[in-house]
Amino acid sequence: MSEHSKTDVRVRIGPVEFKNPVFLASGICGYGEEYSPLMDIQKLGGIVTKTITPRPRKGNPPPRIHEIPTGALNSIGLENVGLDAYVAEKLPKLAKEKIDVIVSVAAEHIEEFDSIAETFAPLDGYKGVELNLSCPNVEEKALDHGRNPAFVEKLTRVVKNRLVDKAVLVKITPNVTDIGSVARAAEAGGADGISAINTVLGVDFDLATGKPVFFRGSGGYSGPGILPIALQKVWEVSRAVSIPIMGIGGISSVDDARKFFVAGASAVQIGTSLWQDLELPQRIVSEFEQHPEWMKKGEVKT
Amino acid sequence: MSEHSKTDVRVRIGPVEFKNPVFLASGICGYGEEYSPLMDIQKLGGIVTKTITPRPRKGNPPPRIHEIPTGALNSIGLENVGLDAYVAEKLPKLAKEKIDVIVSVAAEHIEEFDSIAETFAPLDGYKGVELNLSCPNVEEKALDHGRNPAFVEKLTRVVKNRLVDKAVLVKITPNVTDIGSVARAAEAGGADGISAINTVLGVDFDLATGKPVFFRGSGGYSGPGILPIALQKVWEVSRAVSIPIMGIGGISSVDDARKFFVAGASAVQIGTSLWQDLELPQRIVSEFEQHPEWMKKGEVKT
Amino acid sequence: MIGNTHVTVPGSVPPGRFSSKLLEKRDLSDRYYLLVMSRPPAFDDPGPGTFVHLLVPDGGRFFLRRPFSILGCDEATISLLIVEKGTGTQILRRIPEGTELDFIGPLGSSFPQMPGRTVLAVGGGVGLAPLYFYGTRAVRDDCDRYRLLYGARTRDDLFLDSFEWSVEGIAFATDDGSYGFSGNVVELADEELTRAPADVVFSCGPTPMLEALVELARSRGVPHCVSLENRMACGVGACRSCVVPVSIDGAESYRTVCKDGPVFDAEIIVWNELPRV
Amino acid sequence: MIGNTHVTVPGSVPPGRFSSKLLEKRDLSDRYYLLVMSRPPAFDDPGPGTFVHLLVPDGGRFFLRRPFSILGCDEATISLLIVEKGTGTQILRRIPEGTELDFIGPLGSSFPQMPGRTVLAVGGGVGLAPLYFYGTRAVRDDCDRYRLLYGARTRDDLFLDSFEWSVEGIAFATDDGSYGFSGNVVELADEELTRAPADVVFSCGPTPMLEALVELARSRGVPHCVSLENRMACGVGACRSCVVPVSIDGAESYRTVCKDGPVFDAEIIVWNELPRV
Ligand SMILES: Cc1cc2nc3c(=O)[nH]c(=O)nc-3n(C[C@H](O)[C@H](O)[C@H](O)COP(=O)(O)OP(=O)(O)OC[C@H]3O[C@@H](n4cnc5c(N)ncnc54)[C@H](O)[C@@H]3O)c2cc1C
Ligand SMILES: Cc1cc2nc3c(=O)[nH]c(=O)nc-3n(C[C@H](O)[C@H](O)[C@H](O)COP(=O)(O)OP(=O)(O)OC[C@H]3O[C@@H](n4cnc5c(N)ncnc54)[C@H](O)[C@@H]3O)c2cc1C
Ligand SMILES: Cc1cc2nc3c(=O)[nH]c(=O)nc-3n(C[C@H](O)[C@H](O)[C@H](O)COP(=O)(O)O)c2cc1C
Ligand SMILES: Cc1cc2nc3c(=O)[nH]c(=O)nc-3n(C[C@H](O)[C@H](O)[C@H](O)COP(=O)(O)O)c2cc1C
Ligand code: FES
Ligand code: FES
Repeated sequence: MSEHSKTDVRVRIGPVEFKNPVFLASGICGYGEEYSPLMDIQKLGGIVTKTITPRPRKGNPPPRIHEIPTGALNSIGLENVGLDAYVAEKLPKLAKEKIDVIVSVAAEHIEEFDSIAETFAPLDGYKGVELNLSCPNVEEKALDHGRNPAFVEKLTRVVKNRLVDKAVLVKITPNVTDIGSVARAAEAGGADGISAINTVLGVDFDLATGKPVFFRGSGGYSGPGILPIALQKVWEVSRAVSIPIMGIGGISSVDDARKFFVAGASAVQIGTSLWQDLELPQRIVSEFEQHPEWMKKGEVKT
Repeated sequence: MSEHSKTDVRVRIGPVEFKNPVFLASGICGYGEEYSPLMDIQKLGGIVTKTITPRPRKGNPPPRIHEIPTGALNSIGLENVGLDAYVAEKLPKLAKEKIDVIVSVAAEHIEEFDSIAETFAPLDGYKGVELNLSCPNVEEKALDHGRNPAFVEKLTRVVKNRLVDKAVLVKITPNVTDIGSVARAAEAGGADGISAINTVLGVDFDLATGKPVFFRGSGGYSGPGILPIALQKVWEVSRAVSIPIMGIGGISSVDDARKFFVAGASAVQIGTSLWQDLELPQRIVSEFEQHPEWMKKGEVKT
Repeated sequence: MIGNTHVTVPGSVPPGRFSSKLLEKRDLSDRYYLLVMSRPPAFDDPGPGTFVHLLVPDGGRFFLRRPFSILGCDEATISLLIVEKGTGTQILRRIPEGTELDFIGPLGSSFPQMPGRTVLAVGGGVGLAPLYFYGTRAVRDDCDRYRLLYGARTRDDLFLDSFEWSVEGIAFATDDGSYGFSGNVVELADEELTRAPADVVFSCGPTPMLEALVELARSRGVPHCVSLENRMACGVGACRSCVVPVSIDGAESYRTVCKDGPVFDAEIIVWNELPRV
Repeated sequence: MIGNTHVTVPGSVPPGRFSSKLLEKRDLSDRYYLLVMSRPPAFDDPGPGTFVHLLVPDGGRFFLRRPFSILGCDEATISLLIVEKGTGTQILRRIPEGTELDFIGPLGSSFPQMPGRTVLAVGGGVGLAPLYFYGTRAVRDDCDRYRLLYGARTRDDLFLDSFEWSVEGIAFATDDGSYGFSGNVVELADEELTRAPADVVFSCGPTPMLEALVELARSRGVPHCVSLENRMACGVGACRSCVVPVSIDGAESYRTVCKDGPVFDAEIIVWNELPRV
């Protein structure tokens, strides 16, 4: 198919339009620069950069990654350069490369989220923020907060109020009984979209030592093994809210991506599978350009 | 290793002792008779028969099983012969074959559980009951109940009071924020053990029709893909209670089984993997007989 | 409509678990191939209609075994006729001869013996296997006369050059008319029944074909045994995965294809609730 | 202890993603084998110490690529020296020549050029690869003198008969004394440094060996470049999976093995917090 006959696969999330519905997930593509020699990131809908926190974080002791037959467990622990370095060094580079950026942020208190939003409000070079309320690899209360609808609503409102013309997404945890109620809270707080899911809590043990493979014990499970769970959660979310959903979790093929749209998503993010298949994101873009009808949200009626 | 040098791998759950810690999971082995031509079920620790309900249940419309690359989804819907037929036809057969049986039961109301327990109290031919509070494939409130610690405690107490000399296990759902609190409730109610986990909620879509593969939509995810989640939940439960745990979920090798003991289990149940590997349960028994130290519960300190 | 007539189907026998060697693999057409594996001595003499539940030998990547009807079984071998459908049947086609195959069987019910009676068997696609198997044994006086109609898309799927058709009284139909009767095999069956009546109809094949045959057999007042397919897990009646809806004396329930079937009296099946497979 | 001396390590260059053909696979010993693959024209000239991140070609069953140091690279080929460790390296040993291999590279930092200086390189096991590569290039005046000590368990792991050792000034040590120096390669390094001092030590191998070498180099006041291993996911510095603890001017932080390393100044590593791999 020639450049000219490409169909329109743009996707709107709140006040912002993205060129297509395929993104790289937070934590996978660092701050964008690392993958630029290997792929045309500009051609994707965008990237969600590694979650940043108000101050730099050292992260968890290694080992941090563990392969299992159905995916991977990780225990990165939100290592990141911190807000200031991100704004000073990382964001300008991305803007220069014309990569559409969603900034992932996490913090412990609503005040911190507010001050992050305040920092970003006057800035250029990014199209949205994703509030990561769902990282399983940290000690802090952020995860518990992410399970508390009242907190989620308040937090979202505070951030959205400052970032009126940006896409504000809330990334929610699957490790919760009723994901719909958390999503509804985000919507009530003014979120422009929901990102689901983050990794699933999991653990593996090293039989040689009789200990968990990670220093911190449990880790985050990602990759093909979580696909049916991610589809389930996105489907639940789509019945709970009417804002757009970014479907995330276990996508390793074009068909996997399509299933998220059937489940009710309006866009997808690629995580773990990028490690083995660097062409996957672009392949999904191309195939959706050829079949824009696949973007129809929700169950196809037969 | 000769018959004679076999080591002692017995496991005690409440008032009952089982000859070894390897069981077949509920729903996998029907009422026992189906697999007897294919394996020496007598040599296993026991089997948990298909969950029965006060009245027969027709179950969900087919298709009921769906293969995915990391395991299977099912939507059986608790089809079963009902309490009366079970007691009249199924249980006597199992007793005759000298198979150690744990009866899996489910119901909607505490009164029903009570009357099931009353029916079983005077009976012989089984060593325990497993209260299935965790089947995701039914419309009824049972699943919600299984997430409610107060209900779980009360229910367990009612049943245990009637079945003093039997092993009363409570099978809990992984689809809950805090599995530890449900396990603690079961322990407080007098449970002799916890069975964890049941299947994980999941869904898959048929891209040809744009609909879920199952009539009821979601199904229960089992097999290798849920192993890290099952280990995580068992580990959480083992930190919450001190009664024995039956580890269930994704076991497809002897090493997988061992990991449940490291996580804190005292026994394991084999589900989905039996479909491909009919020797797995017996292989686990044999290897544990050669390495009884593997049964040491909890993390091996190095 | 002349009315519904019932027929009794022989039940399943206890199966065994076996490991046997792939002796021969032969492509019959673009989509069809033949697997011949060694017959383990303890493998019970299978009734026509029974099947084996075969593990795709791929390092445990497939969680569910695949069911295949027995096409033939002699003292030394068991043969399967397979059509490439998805990944499992693709991989089976690629494994080298000599590979160990893990299977359980024989599983399920059989087409009934009909001594002294005449049978019209109608097979579509791989639905041929159990009916062909019956045909190769019919010489043993299972029935008085056995006519087998086999319908396929096109001549290529009749593999006339690559397979020794050793069943007497077989007639072919192709959808595109490239060989034999031109048209649907049910139309051919209609003609056959008009030409020479039968005491019972056996059938196996795609659901639309089976449904059409149900109408036909009913309209002629002929009992009808059908072999069904469904997604399976255990294969032995334990997991209740493979059920189909039946109605017996007005009571609706589910029966397993793996143990109560695959061969059923067509009259008990609730056809409009059959799952797509 | 004479004291800690630092050395600067050349940083990594932007990598590419390639598909190339497996040209040759040769077993060198029980556990070791050689993979020679075609060099894609666009593959940058790799520094010794850099590695490729290789997808195990097994239908996507392995989620993480495997990192392997470059043993050699000429215009037409890239060679890897691999020891069978787990399933991935087992499968790589079994794939047929001609298989397409998907990899990214060259990745990571290199051992530094030391013009006019003498280098003592100490390799244990597959840690040989980058040091051997350096050795084959040392003729290009990367340094004045390059002595390579290679330690292995036993004579079989020196694959003297199956590999053309084309590096001058190499000496062998075997743990069981079956060839060359009898004992640990660090003991041999100690003797060598006594016999003839070096300006810098390069090392790659099992962590206990590296730790012993850290002590040795420190006690002689010689700077020390080490190549480390760690579990990797992305291979390009994006995911922060492969970090090792470093301490620079008293400030502790993590550096990635894939991008900041694998070659590090040994003095910045916090050795007692290194992960087991
Ligand atoms: C009793 C019985 C006898 C059969 N006999 C034959 C035979 O003789 N020759 C032959 O070629 N085929 C036969 N089939 C169908 C055969 O089992 C399927 O074509 C095969 O399982 C498809 O596997 P796959 O991996 O290639 O397909 P996929 O579509 O990739 O399989 C996905 C899943 O669906 C299941 N599945 C898909 N189609 C069917 C189906 N039609 N029936 C049951 N399960 C299915 C698979 O087993 C697997 O679990 C029979 C089925 C049954 C139930
Ligand atoms: C920079 C670098 C260079 C290397 N160079 C070589 C080389 O030249 N030759 C060689 O034989 N080996 C080398 N290794 C080690 C090699 O990567 C591992 O032996 C290999 O990944 C093991 O894979 P497996 O599937 O056989 O083992 P498994 O133990 O089954 O692997 C399980 C997981 O652990 C990872 N893993 C296991 N051991 C290691 C290890 N030592 N380092 C990193 N990841 C590991 C695997 O990549 C995989 O993700 C190097 C490692 C690094 C980091
Ligand atoms: C190594 C790694 C690091 C991650 N870091 C983050 C992060 O910083 N912030 C975040 O919101 N999600 C993070 N995630 C979660 C992913 O963005 C994604 O939600 C999850 O991996 C599921 O998608 P996948 O199965 O496609 O990988 C991380 C995942 C992995 C594997
Ligand atoms: C087809 C099928 C039917 C099941 N039926 C029941 C059931 O009736 N009662 C129950 O407690 N669990 C049931 N389960 C759950 C299993 O007992 C087990 O908890 C789960 O499958 C996880 O183990 P696995 O991964 O080893 O299969 C069923 C599972 C499957 C796959
Ligand atoms: S497949 Fe288990 S009952 Fe038929
Ligand atoms: S492997 Fe991703 S940062 Fe090194």
